[in-house]
Amino acid sequence: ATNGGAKSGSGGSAASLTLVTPSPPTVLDIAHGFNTPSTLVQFAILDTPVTLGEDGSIKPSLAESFTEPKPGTYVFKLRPGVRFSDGTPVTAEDVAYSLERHLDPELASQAASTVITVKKVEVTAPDQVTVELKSPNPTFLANAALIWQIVPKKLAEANPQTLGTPEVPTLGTGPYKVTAFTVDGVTLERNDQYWGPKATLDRVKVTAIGEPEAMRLAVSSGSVDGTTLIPPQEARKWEGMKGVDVRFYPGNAIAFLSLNVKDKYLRDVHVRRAIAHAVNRTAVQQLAVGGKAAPARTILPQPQLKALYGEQYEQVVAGLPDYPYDLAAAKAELAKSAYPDGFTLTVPYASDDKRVDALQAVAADLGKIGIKVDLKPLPPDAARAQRMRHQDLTMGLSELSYGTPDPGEVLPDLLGEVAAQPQGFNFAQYTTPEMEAKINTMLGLTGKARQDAVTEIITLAAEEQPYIPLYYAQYGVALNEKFVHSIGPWTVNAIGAIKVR
Amino acid sequence: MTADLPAGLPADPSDELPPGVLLSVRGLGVGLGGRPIVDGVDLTVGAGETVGLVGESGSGKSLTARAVAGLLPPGLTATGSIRLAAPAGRPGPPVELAGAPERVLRKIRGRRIGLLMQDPFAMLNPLLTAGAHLAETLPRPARGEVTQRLAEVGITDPDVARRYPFQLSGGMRQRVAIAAALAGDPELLIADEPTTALDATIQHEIMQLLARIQAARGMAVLLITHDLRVAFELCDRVQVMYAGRVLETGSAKALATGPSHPYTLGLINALPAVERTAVRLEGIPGSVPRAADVAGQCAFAERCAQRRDDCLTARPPLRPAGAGRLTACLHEVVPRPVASAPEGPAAAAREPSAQPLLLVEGLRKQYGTAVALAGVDLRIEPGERLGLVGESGSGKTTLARCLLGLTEPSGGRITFQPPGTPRHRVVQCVFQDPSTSLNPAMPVGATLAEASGRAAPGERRPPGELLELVGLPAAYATLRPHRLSGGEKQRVAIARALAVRPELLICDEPTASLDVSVQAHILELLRTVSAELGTALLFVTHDLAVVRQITDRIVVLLHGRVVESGPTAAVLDSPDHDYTRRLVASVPPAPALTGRDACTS
Amino acid sequence: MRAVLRKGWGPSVAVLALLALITLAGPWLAPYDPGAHDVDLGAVGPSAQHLLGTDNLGRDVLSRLLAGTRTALIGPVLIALGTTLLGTTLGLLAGYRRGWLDAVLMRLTDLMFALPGLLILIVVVGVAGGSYATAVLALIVLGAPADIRVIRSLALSQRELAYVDAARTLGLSGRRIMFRHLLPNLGPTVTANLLLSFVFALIALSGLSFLGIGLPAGTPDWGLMIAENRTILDLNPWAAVAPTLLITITAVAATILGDRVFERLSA
Amino acid sequence: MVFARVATRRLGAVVVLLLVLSVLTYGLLALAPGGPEQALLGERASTPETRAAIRLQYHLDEPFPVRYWYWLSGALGGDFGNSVYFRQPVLSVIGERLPVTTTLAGFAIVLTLAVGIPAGLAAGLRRGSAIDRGVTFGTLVSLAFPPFGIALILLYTFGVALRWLPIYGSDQVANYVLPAIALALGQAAVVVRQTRAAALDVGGQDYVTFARARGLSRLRVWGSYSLRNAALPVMTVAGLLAAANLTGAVFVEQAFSLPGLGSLLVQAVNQKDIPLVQALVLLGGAVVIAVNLLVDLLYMVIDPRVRHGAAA
Ligand SMILES: Nc1ncnc2c1ncn2[C@@H]1O[C@H](COP(=O)(O)OP(=O)(O)OP(=O)(O)O)[C@@H](O)[C@H]1O
Ligand SMILES: Nc1ncnc2c1ncn2[C@@H]1O[C@H](COP(=O)(O)OP(=O)(O)OP(=O)(O)O)[C@@H](O)[C@H]1O
Ligand SMILES: [Mg+2]
Ligand SMILES: [Mg+2]
Repeated sequence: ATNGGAKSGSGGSAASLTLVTPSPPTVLDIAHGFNTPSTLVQFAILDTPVTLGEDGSIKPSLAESFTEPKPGTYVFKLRPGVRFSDGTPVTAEDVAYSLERHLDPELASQAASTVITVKKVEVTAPDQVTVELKSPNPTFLANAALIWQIVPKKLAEANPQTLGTPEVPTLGTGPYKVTAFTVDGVTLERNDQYWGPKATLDRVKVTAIGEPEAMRLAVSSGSVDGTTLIPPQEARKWEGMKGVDVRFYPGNAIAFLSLNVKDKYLRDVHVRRAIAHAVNRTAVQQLAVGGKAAPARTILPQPQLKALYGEQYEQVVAGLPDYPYDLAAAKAELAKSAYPDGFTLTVPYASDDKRVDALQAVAADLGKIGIKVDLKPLPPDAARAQRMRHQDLTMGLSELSYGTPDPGEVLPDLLGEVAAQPQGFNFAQYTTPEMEAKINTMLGLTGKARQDAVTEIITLAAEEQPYIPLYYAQYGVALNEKFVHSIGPWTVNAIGAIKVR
Repeated sequence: MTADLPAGLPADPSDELPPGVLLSVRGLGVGLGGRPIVDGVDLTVGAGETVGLVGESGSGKSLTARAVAGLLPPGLTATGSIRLAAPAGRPGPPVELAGAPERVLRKIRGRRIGLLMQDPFAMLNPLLTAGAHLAETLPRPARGEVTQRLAEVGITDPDVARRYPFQLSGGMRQRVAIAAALAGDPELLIADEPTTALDATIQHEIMQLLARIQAARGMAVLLITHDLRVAFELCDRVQVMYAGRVLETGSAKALATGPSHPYTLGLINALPAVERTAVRLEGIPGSVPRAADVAGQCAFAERCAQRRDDCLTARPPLRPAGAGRLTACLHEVVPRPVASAPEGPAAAAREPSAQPLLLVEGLRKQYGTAVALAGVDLRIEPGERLGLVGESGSGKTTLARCLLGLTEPSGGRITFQPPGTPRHRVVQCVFQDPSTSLNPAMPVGATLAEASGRAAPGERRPPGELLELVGLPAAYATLRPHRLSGGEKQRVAIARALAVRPELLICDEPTASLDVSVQAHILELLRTVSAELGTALLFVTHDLAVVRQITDRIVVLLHGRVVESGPTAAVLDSPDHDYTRRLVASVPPAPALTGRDACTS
Repeated sequence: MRAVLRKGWGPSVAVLALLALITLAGPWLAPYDPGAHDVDLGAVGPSAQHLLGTDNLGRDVLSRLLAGTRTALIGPVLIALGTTLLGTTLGLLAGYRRGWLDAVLMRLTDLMFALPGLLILIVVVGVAGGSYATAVLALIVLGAPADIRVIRSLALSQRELAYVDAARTLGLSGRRIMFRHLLPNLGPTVTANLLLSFVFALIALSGLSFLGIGLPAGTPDWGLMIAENRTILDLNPWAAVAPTLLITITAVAATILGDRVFERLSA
Repeated sequence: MVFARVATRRLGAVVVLLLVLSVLTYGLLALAPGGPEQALLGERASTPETRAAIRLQYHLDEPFPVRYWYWLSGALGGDFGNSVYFRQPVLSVIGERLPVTTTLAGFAIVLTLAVGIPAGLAAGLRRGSAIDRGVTFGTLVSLAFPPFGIALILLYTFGVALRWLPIYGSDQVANYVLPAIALALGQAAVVVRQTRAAALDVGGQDYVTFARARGLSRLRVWGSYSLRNAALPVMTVAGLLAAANLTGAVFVEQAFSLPGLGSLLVQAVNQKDIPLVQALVLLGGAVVIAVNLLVDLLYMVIDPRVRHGAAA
């Protein structure tokens, strides 16, 4: 594709695609580039032993097959004859090292916390790698599908901190290989060494346009072919563009307001319920993601609910305690609390947070029931660091997205005891022995028992309201009509899901 | 020599100029948006003739000159006729310059009419060498003649051509400018006060140089000056301007000895002479009006001692007043010869006393390696009037500033009597430039009140009284300085200095930038107040004629050293030191009115 | 246009006076509470109810503009006053007293001039908590050196004039000479500096808001309104265009006034 | 050699200045809340071991002077460290983006001068004319218009509505046209004002009148008198503008998504990428100094007073 030349369209060969991202890919190694633009490219060039199927199920990929001989131990049989894009064969050592490296604190891998349960990774045969977990973990395989990117051991060992930067290009076994990585973006070409079906596009370029409006204009004018990352706040403007196919799919994500139960005021459950009544979810989702969302009543992402309960998930949700938008009810709830006349809450936020409009709407509604919210902007890094340190937590708007269909990640993340420690996601600091026990039991269950255990947990969470579920965001893909795609909630390799029409 | 030209006759309607006439200006007006500044000026310059244009500041001399060169400042417009005779050797009709397109004017400028301006410091491009100025002006075939051209203006050092203006002294710059103005060999050189910014001795040299070149080339010169003595010495004919019009014209000699306009007479009377001390210096009262305000009357009437009723009813035309002379006065002029003071005991130096008011011993001042004062000894008796003369850079101002405490001396001793009095009650100063010596943001009254507050408690005088002391109405107290004329500002400055009743008043060239008639007023004022209040004067100047009028004793400074001192009359009449002699020689003689018979009727 | 330039004076004063009035009375003039939102309404163009339409949260743009006048102008006014006060005082001291103070100040301004200003501003304000007060302080410190230089060089040249010598000859104190004699004569420049600093600060602060540094979200402020409302240019362009125009008009008026005041006072 | 002497005399001052600048920046970044940890960890949960390893690796627990010393000794050896966010040597991160910024700066300054000087001269030499009033009003407005506003308007008009020019990218000359115009508009206004004032000043000088009085051609009066003398103050301003552009035209780079030093700085500040910010600030200081030196040297070439003053 041309790089935004005045002439429109991607010109020349149609098997060439230019995708645009809101910020540039940084490092093509998940250890240091665990961010959306970077992983978009990583999944196209780096293979994983297993991957996710269209329904979210685990499927073999670089591993020909895998078994779980006993709970918490996995054996992966590698596909023979796989080569890196430079022609060197992939060994079991490469595969084992590619997972093991994330355990090394020296590497400071951004994916380290996802493999925290891994005990050891061994080459048990020339074509076999065995992973042993400290305890059984239903999310291990799903995480492995994302972060166990196969890289050459020699290269990764020699350049622990710089692998995947323009200085030390990474090598992969995926359908594409990197041919250029500059400030202008990353250029990929088809990897002819790829073991699977050959990629249909000859060339893919991924480039960044920071201004959302400029990004939209670039797509609508045909200077670029599209994006898989429509900025949610701008979603409204993307529809109805000529020659561009825009589609939204439900994300495996949940947006919520966290209420720190250790806070002087928020510790009162009536206060939390009052707030829940006072939040206008329609408004919030309108402002946060341009209405491209479904209202949420519980803290589990929609695809996970579906995966767990099947189609009857809606009934389960309907049975949960509900707090509809109702200021009178909110006032009544607040009257039951220790602070019937309201109070003032200081809410820090990152100055670059695009969801600040939604926060403002929440603040305005809370104002109406007597809770004054002071929004306090902080430099983005300071805001995030502070939040991860669980410092000055009060109320916060978060959106967490997950890669796995199993609720075994979300629930401990939001309600578990470990996650209530600094660096965990339990921003509500909500942890009780009862809840902790329920979660631990649930993790070991399967089938209907598991469903019931989860129902119990989310019911309790709904009663206590440490988190006010807000919405399930939908993610948008815009592509020039010359292309078609099959990107959905479980798509790992989005670039691989795009084809010429 | 050319006094028989039909100078200043009514405009010649025919196309031809009379033979011998190079430039003929008729009815020239210069206006600013309809308001006349120069009004109906006639001017004739013959080939090879030197014509002087004199008059007080603001009378329109420069604008007349610039109108002739077609170089009026933006916004000003010229009317009337300016005709230049066809080039010598190529007879033809004269060229009309008024309203001529820039293309025509550019051919004339430099090659037929040269213009030399007042300030040699501003006239040269700071980024070009002296040689480059010449080379770019010389006609193409003569580009190599830079050295010869510089030699013509008395610069023999070939190195000067490579120097930049900032590396040249004022005199050198003016020489380079003259060479540049003459590079195109013009037939007429307009020199607008070419020496005002220079030292007395240098002034003299430059004037002599101009006269020499003029004679050698047979070039016509229109010399603009406010110094009547210079005009009378160098010019064939002199034309007196006032408030944008011509009041009198005639041969230099005739005008000098018998002016036929009261204004000319007034100017001559105000001139101090180096040869004698006047009993009373008489300036013309009042100040120059704006041309627009006196359109229908005699412009000088307001200030004229001989005014009659008819002076105010119509504008007097220029009427012939003898051979080659014209005057715009309806009446006969009554000259009053100036009385010379006898060189009596009054002006004699006082005996040195045991208790001088000021004693300066071995005063030295250095700026880096430059020595401004190289050991000066000086004493001033109470009530004495001491003159301090010397060329530019000789250290006069430095000495004065050391006495005032404005500059820290590098060595030597300054003692005032009686010891212990704060310095500001002993010595005060009147500075050179009236335009900056008053705080523009303060009303005159506030300035005076502030000064008077510094006097000893019993001697504080209200501003009104101080103003009256220097001959200004008390109502001036409410005015801000920009409303005052130069002379008035200098009077206020004197009042401010006198407000603290100092024992010694230092005057650093207080009249250097004033017109003669205003200068006369100020000098007279200083003489009277010093006599009345018994204040001693230290009068710094480089004008020997002025120093003669006002001091008892003089000290001549050269390169930071006293080279001569003694009673004023004695030193000026028979100078000892070579430098003093040169200084005296450079002062043009003052005109001596011959009395009633000089005035033709 | 001709009238604005030739006279300039009248319209400029009128504009600034009007703004000053709004600054004082803004909250009472606003037809709506500038914070009152109506998300269901959302961003809509001008109508009889909302003369300049509404923003994303359904807030009345006109009311926010009026209320925002205060935030938008108080910072620049403070910066202008601070810069001018600091610059004038230090410049006068350096220029009149000379000596070590002058030497130190000159080295310091040299240093400041060698700083990449915008860069420093972003680093300081971006890092040190991003508060509005930091931005104001940083802009005062960054703006002062230019004023110090200008005032110092003027003080140096005024100091050479005879009236200062006369004041010194009268034995007046340095302070009196500086503030009673020199300062009034620097009036035109000081006033021009004041207005220039104001314009500079107005634009710099709005730029910071644009980068998301400075004021908390939701504060009615012109710069912030531009930044926030540029996403709804398609729905209600006035929400972003109106504050842009206001900034421009204010800056033009202040610049013209500065030029005119300078001309008039120094005439 | 006069030039060389001036340049070497400056060098000492430059070293001191850069040192002071580096201490200040480093201190500010080190003492501010937040830190590179978060950038290193991404926005994800992390293990205590990882965090400890990072703190050790980046000396985050050592006292400020020690950390500064690590940085300084590296910098003196030419190693400015690695960018925290980009995981590359700071110098190569900057090196990659430098061409974008220099191209934009060069383009903009050429445009600025090419428009600003003639317009300023035209206005100054015809004071009060229609041209003067038009130019003056134009400068007022473009000075007063917020810079990012200009960028967005240009983007819409020429990139979207008219489609004359590309709206993103950084590898073709055409990519720089709109950003350069956006940048030059406000700057040209500054140059116009300065040129106009200089032309007014020079136009009233005796030497120009004297030059005309000598019948010099219009070209010569313009070139070697008006233009050359007016050039001096204009040069100073042009230098300041060029320096500002070279240190990163933040707003324009942001608006046009140009990967230059300005947007890099904003990003680095947000990530608290200390080595990167530090290097960018120092580079900025060095650029300003270098440009000032260049202007001074040019002054010496043009103005003999400066040249000889320096020689004395
Ligand atoms: N550019 C100008 N615009 C408006 N008025 C002017 C201009 N130049 C001169 N004048 C006015 O015209 C009058 C005559 O000025 P001109 O310079 O011709 O006087 P002059 O006789 O040469 O005086 P001086 O001896 O001080 O040089 C003065 O009152 C002056 O204020
Ligand atoms: N502030 C200063 N710094 C350096 N040199 C100075 C300073 N003031 C005066 N000078 C030098 O000291 C010498 C004496 O200067 P001063 O002003 O006393 O002369 P002057 O006799 O008053 O001359 P003029 O007649 O031109 O007023 C000159 O060479 C001058 O250049
Ligand atoms: Mg004159
Ligand atoms: Mg002197």
